[in-house]
Amino acid sequence: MQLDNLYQEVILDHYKNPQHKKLNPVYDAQVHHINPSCGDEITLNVSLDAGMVKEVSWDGVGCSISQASASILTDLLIGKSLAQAQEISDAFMQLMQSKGTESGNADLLEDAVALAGVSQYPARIKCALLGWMAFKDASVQALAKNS
Amino acid sequence: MQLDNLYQEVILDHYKNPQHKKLNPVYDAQVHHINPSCGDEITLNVSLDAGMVKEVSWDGVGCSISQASASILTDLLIGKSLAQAQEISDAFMQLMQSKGTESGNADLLEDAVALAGVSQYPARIKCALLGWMAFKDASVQALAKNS
Amino acid sequence: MSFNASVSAQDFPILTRKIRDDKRLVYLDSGATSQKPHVVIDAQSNFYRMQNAAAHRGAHQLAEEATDALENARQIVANFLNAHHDEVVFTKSATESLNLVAYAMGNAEKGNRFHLTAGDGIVVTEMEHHANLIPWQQLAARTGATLSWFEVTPEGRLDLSNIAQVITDKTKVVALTHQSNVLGTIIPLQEIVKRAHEVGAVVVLDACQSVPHMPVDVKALDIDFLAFSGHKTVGPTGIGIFWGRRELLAELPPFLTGGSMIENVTMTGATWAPAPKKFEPGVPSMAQAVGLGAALTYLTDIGMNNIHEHELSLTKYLLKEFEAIEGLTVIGPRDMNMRGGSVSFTVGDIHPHDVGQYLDSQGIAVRTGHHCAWPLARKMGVPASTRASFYLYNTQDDLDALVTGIRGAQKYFG
Amino acid sequence: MSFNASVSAQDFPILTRKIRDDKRLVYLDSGATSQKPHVVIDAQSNFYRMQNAAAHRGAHQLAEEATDALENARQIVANFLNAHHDEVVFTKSATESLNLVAYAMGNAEKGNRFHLTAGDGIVVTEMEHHANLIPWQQLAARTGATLSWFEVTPEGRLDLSNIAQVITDKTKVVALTHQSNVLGTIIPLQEIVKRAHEVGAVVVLDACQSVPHMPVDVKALDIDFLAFSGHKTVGPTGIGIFWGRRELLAELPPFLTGGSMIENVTMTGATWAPAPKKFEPGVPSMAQAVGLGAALTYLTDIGMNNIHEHELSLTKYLLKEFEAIEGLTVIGPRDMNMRGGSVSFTVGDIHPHDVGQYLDSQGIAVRTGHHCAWPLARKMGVPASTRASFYLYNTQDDLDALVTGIRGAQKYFG
Ligand SMILES: Cc1ncc(COP(=O)(O)O)c(C=O)c1O
Ligand SMILES: Cc1ncc(COP(=O)(O)O)c(C=O)c1O
Repeated sequence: MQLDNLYQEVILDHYKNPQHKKLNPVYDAQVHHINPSCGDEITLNVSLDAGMVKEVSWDGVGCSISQASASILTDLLIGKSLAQAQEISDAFMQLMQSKGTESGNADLLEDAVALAGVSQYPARIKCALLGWMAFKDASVQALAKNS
Repeated sequence: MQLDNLYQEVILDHYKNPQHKKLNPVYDAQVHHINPSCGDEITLNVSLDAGMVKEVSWDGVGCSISQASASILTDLLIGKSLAQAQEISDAFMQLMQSKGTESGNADLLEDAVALAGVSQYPARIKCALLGWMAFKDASVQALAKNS
Repeated sequence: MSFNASVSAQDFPILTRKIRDDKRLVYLDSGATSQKPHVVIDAQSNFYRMQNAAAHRGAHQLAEEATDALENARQIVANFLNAHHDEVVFTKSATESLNLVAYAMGNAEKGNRFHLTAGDGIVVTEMEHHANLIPWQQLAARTGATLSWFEVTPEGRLDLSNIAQVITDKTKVVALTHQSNVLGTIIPLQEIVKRAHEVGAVVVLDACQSVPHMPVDVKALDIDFLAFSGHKTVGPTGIGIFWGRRELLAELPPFLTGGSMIENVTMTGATWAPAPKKFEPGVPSMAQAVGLGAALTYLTDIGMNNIHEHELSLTKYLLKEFEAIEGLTVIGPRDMNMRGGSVSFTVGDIHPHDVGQYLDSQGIAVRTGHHCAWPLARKMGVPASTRASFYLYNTQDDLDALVTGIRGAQKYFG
Repeated sequence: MSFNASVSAQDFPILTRKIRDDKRLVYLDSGATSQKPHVVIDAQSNFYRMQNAAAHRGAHQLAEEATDALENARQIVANFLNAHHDEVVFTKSATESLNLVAYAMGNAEKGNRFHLTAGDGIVVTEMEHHANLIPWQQLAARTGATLSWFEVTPEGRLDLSNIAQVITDKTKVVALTHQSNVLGTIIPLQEIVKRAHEVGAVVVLDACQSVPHMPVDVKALDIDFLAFSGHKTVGPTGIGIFWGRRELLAELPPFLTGGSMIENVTMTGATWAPAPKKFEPGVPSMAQAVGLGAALTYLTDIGMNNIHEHELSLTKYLLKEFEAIEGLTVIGPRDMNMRGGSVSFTVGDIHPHDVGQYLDSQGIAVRTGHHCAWPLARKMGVPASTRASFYLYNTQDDLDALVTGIRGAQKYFG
């Protein structure tokens, strides 16, 4: 079934067992993002340490895609340098815009390549990006605060 | 030619020799009407006397239909009682709305039946009515003033 | 009832389409936009092929025919609503119609009955679509008037218990939806109109979800202004209707300004033509008006009562079927009293986006989200829901497909 | 030039129509509205038959396809103007586009660069269509800003001799037409844009009569906002374009409010989505957008340069023929320097309505009156005139018919 391209096993797993989905009360920056077309919301906390992503924690309501994507993000980015995180984010955005023509670099994106199928469902791309946009926003704020 | 239904001989005559087209400086009411779709204008003076239309004079710029119609109006209504003038006006309005299905009561409308063809050209009905609407307006004002 | 939905469905070419893995299209999103019958599509094409010219401009034959086509469409709308010809204004959408009346009131100067100042009141409800909420928020902000609203009960009904406190002597306008696009609730309009008129307020009815689905008679409803969209009425996109009582349209200032809505223009000012022209600047949307005329004629031929009854029977059937689905919660009235053919629901904690996506994979088109009524979604405690909405072309088969689809989604995400 | 107007004319079904006593249709009223080629009519019908659904709403396949169709059309418009995708706003008409920018400026609060107060200046010209005059008069009246204007010379050119006095440090916006719909005059835009930008004013271009007829590149023109209508561009009725520079659209407040133009909504307030959504509340006019996309693609395939040259050569020919008609006076430039294919004229003292009616009896469609530019008509001393306006489907034969028609009118009313 075509639908299985979208809802890969990995995604449903992350959806059912979201990682780091509990706001850490200590953070450098906290952001709240919202998807205006469906009302999905995410709150995301970031802590940096010497150019590294030290912590990402989050909470929110949303569909399986948005929840899984946020969960995968935390696994992927925590412990990476900001430059690496940026590279991964850019690769992920590009994958989402690929309209099903790319399968993603698994070395770089790891579990996030499971979201490749989303790029064939334009209305769902925003769901997959919700956490990533929040991270981008929060890391810029955290950086500004720390400097 | 179909067009001759619109531009009957009588109309072209009145157009070339408009009657009472010179504003009488003495009047009970003066009105200025304008056709917003083409910019045609008419100024029309009315004097009443004991329930009679004593004088109608006018000036203006406009197409053959509007000029002829105003000219015919003066010939028709001067000297009539207000009630008769009302009856004639109503008959004329009805003729204009008839979409070519009526030829008009020649006993009542006299030369104005020549304008019957106008009713087949919806965009021109306003031209034919310009003077008549002005007369209606002016006679109401004159009546109000005199009473 | 002689009406047969499967026969009607054949008038709609899109319904023969296949979706995803060659599934039959089950279109249950008419609350968002309706599909179009051949007669509507052809009426527009024929206008372009044979009559197209700028209506109310030019003295040539095509312009005359275009004018006739436009004004004939206006008469069809007037008849459909039991209104006068000159009370019907063509806009681009219900959204524009509602903005029109709100902005026009904002343009009213002191002495005009629509003039608003600080202390005046504007009343809406918690179940408004954004299109009938934000324009009034903005008007309130511009004029200093106070915005207040009727609340919605947990059952999805308007709470009118405090009607005398909500609609007061200060209230100038009461703007509300006839039927909720989320809950399907039909509101108790009569009581509200009575109270509004008692205090001298005008009633603006957002009839987007009622005019397409039931007979609406503006005289009988005793309302003052009404808005609906062509595209939800088996008509074209890009056209809406604004209706107003003749004597009110005469006093309401214009909104959009430009060509052909004028009486006189100089470099420093302008005066206005009588309604409806006053509200229709520019070359009219003639093809869309003609298409809407064809749409309303099509609906009238079938009979608005037949359509309404058909949708009610579908709704009744679906609500019954839904009772048997574990975890499914209907958002809005569960009984058939004063409700129309729009059923929103949640399925356990499967997110509506996921439900919708699964249904789509089965060829079933529904809408998910807050349905442009976000404050209502929050009030009902469901940030998002799934909505199935019906029209004359839907059949019991479509609903059976929906029920099967929902069960499938439960299995898939279970 | 490879372009052949008689071949193009075959793309337009209406041009095979017969008028009055079985006369060939000679359509010379494209300045009012243009005719539509098969590809445009079919693009719309096919959208309704195959893709119709509410774009940007719903997660089902039809909604995705409708969204693609809409955004693809937006990209075509962007390419046509050399603009960015997110700078293109769909409206219902140029009239709405111009009202949009005027009302939106009126909505700007203190601190916003578009905020206007008493003492600020708005500049227009004496040759504006009512659609680009009255909205600014109204904005001036609402905000206390001062409306001033460039005058028109007896030759029908803008008088820029006092440009430094008309556009001053106080000027916030200069709104003007690219090509006069009456005179055919193309204005010296560069000089005006330069001066406007010097004083920090934005330039709003009414491109209704230029975009359909010549290449228009918003970057090269260095303007800030632009409006045109689909129906004059071989596109559908009911759709217009509002274009604005990205950074200006970001700051410009919204105009119409409602669904899908929001970021967040509560009962008491709302925040806005980024442009272009911010300016497009409600279910979009999808079929019309698709039709406009097909129209601009059609024009691009022929080549806007080819179309422009063709119209210039027709204009040159007609102006020459007109010289030989006694009593005929051209209103506007008689030379080919900076003018387009719209020729207004009077014929002795035969009233334009009568000229137009006679021409109509010969199958020739022209426009008569003040052409929605009443102040200009008064300035030129001709309350009404007759206008012949051309497009890609007009041929020299059409102009010969016009000349013969005018001579016939002279005889008829002589
Ligand atoms: C120069 C100009 N501006 C504005 C308009 C208004 O366009 P529309 O009526 O399509 O809104 C027109 C056409 O009527 C025009 O020629
Ligand atoms: C109740 C209600 N009001 C207003 C609207 C807005 O209609 P449109 O988007 O056609 O302007 C809608 C539909 O989206 C609606 O359902």
